[in-house]
Amino acid sequence: MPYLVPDLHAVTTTNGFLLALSLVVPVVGVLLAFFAGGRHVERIAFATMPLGFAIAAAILVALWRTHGSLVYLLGGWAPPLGVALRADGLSAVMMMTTAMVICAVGVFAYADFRTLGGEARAPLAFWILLLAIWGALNTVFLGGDLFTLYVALELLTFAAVPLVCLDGRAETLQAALRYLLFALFGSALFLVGVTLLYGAYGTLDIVLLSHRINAEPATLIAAALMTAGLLAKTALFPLHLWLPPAHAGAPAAASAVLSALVVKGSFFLVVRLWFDVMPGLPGFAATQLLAALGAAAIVFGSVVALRQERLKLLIAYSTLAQIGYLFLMFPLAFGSGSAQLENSGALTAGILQAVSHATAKAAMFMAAGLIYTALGHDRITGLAGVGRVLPMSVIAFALSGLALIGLPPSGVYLAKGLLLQAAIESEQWWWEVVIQAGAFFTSGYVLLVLAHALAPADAPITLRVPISRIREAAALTLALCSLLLGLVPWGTYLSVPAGTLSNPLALEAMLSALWPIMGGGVLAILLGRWGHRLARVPLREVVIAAIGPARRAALTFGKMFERADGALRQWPAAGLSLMVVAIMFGAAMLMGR
Amino acid sequence: MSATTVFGLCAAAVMGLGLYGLITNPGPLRKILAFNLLGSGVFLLFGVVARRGAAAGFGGDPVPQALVITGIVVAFSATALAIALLLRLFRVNGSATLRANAPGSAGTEPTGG
Amino acid sequence: MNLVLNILTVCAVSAGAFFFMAGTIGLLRFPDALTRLHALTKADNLGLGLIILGVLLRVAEPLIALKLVSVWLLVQLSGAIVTQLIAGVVRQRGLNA
Amino acid sequence: MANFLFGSAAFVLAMVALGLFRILFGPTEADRMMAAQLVGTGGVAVLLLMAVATETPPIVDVALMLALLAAFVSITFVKGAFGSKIENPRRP
Amino acid sequence: MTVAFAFEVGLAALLVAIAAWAIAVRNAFTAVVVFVVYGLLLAIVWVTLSAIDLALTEAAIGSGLTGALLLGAAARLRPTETPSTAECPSAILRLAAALLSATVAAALAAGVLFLPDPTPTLAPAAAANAAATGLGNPITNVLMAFRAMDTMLEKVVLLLALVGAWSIASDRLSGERSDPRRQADPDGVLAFFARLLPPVGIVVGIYILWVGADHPGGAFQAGTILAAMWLLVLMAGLTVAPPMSCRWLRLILVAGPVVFLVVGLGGLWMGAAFLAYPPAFAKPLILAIEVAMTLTIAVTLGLLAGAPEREW
Repeated sequence: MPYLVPDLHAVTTTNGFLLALSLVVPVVGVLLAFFAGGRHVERIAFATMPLGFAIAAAILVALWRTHGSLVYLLGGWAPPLGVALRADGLSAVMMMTTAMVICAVGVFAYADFRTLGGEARAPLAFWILLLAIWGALNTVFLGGDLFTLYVALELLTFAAVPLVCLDGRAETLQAALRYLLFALFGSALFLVGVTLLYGAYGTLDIVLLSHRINAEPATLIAAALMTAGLLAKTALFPLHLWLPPAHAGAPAAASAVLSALVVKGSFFLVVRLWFDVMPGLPGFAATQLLAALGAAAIVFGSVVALRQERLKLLIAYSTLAQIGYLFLMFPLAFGSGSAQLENSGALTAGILQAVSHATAKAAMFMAAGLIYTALGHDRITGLAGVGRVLPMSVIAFALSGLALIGLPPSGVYLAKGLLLQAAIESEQWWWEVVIQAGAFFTSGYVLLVLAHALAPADAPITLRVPISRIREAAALTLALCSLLLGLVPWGTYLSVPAGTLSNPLALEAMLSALWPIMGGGVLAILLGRWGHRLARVPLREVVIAAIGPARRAALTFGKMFERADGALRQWPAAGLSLMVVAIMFGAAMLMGR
Repeated sequence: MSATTVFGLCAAAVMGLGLYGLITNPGPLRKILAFNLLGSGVFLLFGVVARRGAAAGFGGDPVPQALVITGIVVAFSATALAIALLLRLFRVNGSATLRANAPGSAGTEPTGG
Repeated sequence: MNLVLNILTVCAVSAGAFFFMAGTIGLLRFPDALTRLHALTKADNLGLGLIILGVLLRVAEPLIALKLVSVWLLVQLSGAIVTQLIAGVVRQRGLNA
Repeated sequence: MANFLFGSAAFVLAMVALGLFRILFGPTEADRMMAAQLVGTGGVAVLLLMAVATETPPIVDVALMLALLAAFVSITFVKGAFGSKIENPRRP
Repeated sequence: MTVAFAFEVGLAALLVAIAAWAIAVRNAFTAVVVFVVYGLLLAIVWVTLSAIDLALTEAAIGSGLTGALLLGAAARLRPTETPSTAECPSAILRLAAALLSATVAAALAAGVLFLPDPTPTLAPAAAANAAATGLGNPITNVLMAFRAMDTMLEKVVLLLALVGAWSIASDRLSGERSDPRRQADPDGVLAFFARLLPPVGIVVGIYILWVGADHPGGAFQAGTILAAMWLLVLMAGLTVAPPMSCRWLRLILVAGPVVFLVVGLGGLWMGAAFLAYPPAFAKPLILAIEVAMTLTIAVTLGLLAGAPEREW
């Protein structure tokens, strides 16, 4: 419920102090950890985690009891002069997700980033940056002022970038530098928009702006630039040059945070901008454009993911595809009658996708990290037998994969239902096709990995390092969370149209998930890398004769995508894409006026 | 045509130049410099907005001016972090380029652990 | 009295501006780095001194006058130091490299 | 009088701008650094002239700041000029 | 057309020309020198826009610390100066970039021209609420009271940049480490300068901090001056920066935000609001925060700007 009450004269609500605390607690953690150093760092981090989790839970409870939004005026100064923090259903849900993922990652990372003996740089930096990411995300979710949001976004970037290169190798340093520079590019565009909005309306408060804003040229330019800047930070296709190397090269715990949470920060700001600041401004064309980029990201990310040799890169490209899903909700939330974006089932679906992806992707990266640690490599064609030696990790991967495919009762299943319903109601059949096809692609790369991991080993595998059960449990917990998200009573916090959802545990619902899995199997067979695995298939000649031509055609297609990916991830091309995206959004918004 | 308009157009031009440099300059150091130019263009625009809002005996609206100070600090932090990364990359690698190793591959070998 | 001050200011500032011009011409026209350095720093410091003198005449508050004098002293000092150091670099690297 | 002071400021600024051609021509890095030093001195002069022309005393503080930091960048340059000879990157 | 207006137009044209030059020039070192000049001119522009606080900040940061940082990096990276031709984007790409950037710049220019007149402003609101803090500088009011959250977060941003730069730096290795004291000449011109200037700089820094309550100035500008003075002493080799493991160094690095948070939480505890000051003590509290922040900023900026020069 984005800011139901048009509280032009904002006042602090009861329990509003929780909002301030949710920012202060991680920041205090950062400062204390930096000062104390050494072994104290982990202790401080593990003391902060339950506290932050409790605050997020308290905010959920407080919101449930007030049925509105929580507001906190920092320093008692009301906007436009002061800065307000506001929590609505969206922010509360995202905050809870963040708290869960951070805690799980903390448990997972303890083995990797424990301080043994004297103080070491990487552990100290890791825990500080983890807490900083938490504080920055909470600020992003609660901030009611566009400039505060800008600072929070920069905080998020500065915390995320060093996480990429904690190991200090040249490749990760390069990935981190590319990430930083492109993120700065994006945030500069965001800041230009903020400037223009202040110049036009004299306030940066989201609620005040939403009341004052109208389709003036300066506003449209601001909206286009801010959207493009945020998309660059979210790594929506074709602005993804930094994401695969950064997310795949980071240590597993860091990858989990980066992929699950950090990209959601800027995604959330796109939602805030379009739904809360200027719901009437983007218009039909711009929402279609945004979702079209999302659809392209799904196809592109999935196909390139299927072609990867390494598990972590596959997961990174899958993130690219999953980011695409998040943007499919925009045209479906567009009310044709009111000509503005509405807080409807489609928005709920988008947030559900974000939550599901956050939990599932963190679990996937953790599982992949454990597999890498255990085997010493993460070549997909060399995964045979892993299912036997690391069953919990592989199950965690499988469950999070199934959750992403949309097996009931996962959050994605619920989201898919809501999106399909919105598509039918608004008569946008083409998005129905994309939504259905998306699940095929997801199951394609999930099945590819599972087929390798569950295959019998050629030779008995010995683990290089024993893997602790707690770490596997952390991954498994998040995967289970993602798979059971559909059972949460979302209606309390997000708008869910009444009576739309069939029982997710019904047989019919289960069966409906079979189609994408079968389709995904075909995609995986056609596009995946199989190494010598394919040679073991019974009746191999018959199979090869049957699928050979199709696979050759598909591979040509896949190579084309890989080549396009390589070209798009060159810096000048990505920079030009960013400009083009900004200009296209400007033009689309101008058309929709 | 007032002075604020002149500087506003000047800010737009500087931002355009910054964008161009950020896209086309091959060296990371030049990109960082271009980012600083882009940022200063944004700040200049903020300054113009502030100047236009002069009232109540102030020579400019203090809120955007304060925002620029915060923005300058953030931009400096970004520059410092980027240069630290760049110099470290140079020390480790002997070269400082942002080019992905080969088109078609992701350019990096991921690690786990 | 005011008129006299005004005339003095105009003279001092004009003379200062002239020395700035001289410094610039020196910087552009002199043949090598060391002579350019010589022309630039001397002329500029003198020019700034004259301008500050002209400005001092129009300032009533002692604190501001103090600040003006410190500005001039600081610029003198840094000019002298920087000239020495840059000359060192020039000597180390040669005049044209 | 304000007009005269502004005019002088503009003249000094123009002279500084002309001096920038030395950055263009070089040929040495030292020459370029010198031109930057000229802009520092000239900037101080312009600021002081503006301070009296607009009767805004705080501008003098800006000039003071510039004068204080005038040598800073040049010293970095000199350190860099010597330092680069001493240290070489480690190659893999 | 008055003389002042002509001056402003000339200044704007010069600024754009110099920005274009900084982008177009081939040599990285020259580009940095041009950028330093750009920063100096920008300080003058801020003065003409009646933003003295910003002029102070720009003079300190734009041409001072950022310039030094970039110059140091350019000197280090000289060996990589000639990029392979493969790295230079082709003419078509450059043309496309020029067209697209020009389009965006034109859109921005249009945005500037279409800004409403009279402009909405918060200046009256800031003036009306100035009494709550008792400070005369409206910008300090905005930074320390009305939008204190931004300022607090910005300090965390600075700290994170430092953590990031530190986390990737190499540990001190024997043999590779170059002790600046060994290279420096204690009787040289630089050492003389580094003994003479810092006392003056510290006085000016304290003055800028003090005057910031009622006139242009403040913690950030003062901190920058102190940082520059510290760097000067470091560059002259008169002292070495303490290692990051040093306890008091870390205390100073977190002091600013910690004092800020303590005062802010005090406001929450007293029943007012987080980051609210009790009216009777607003001014002393804000000054206390500013003093702590000045120290933090000075040390953080010093470490950040000096980062390329040192092994931590």
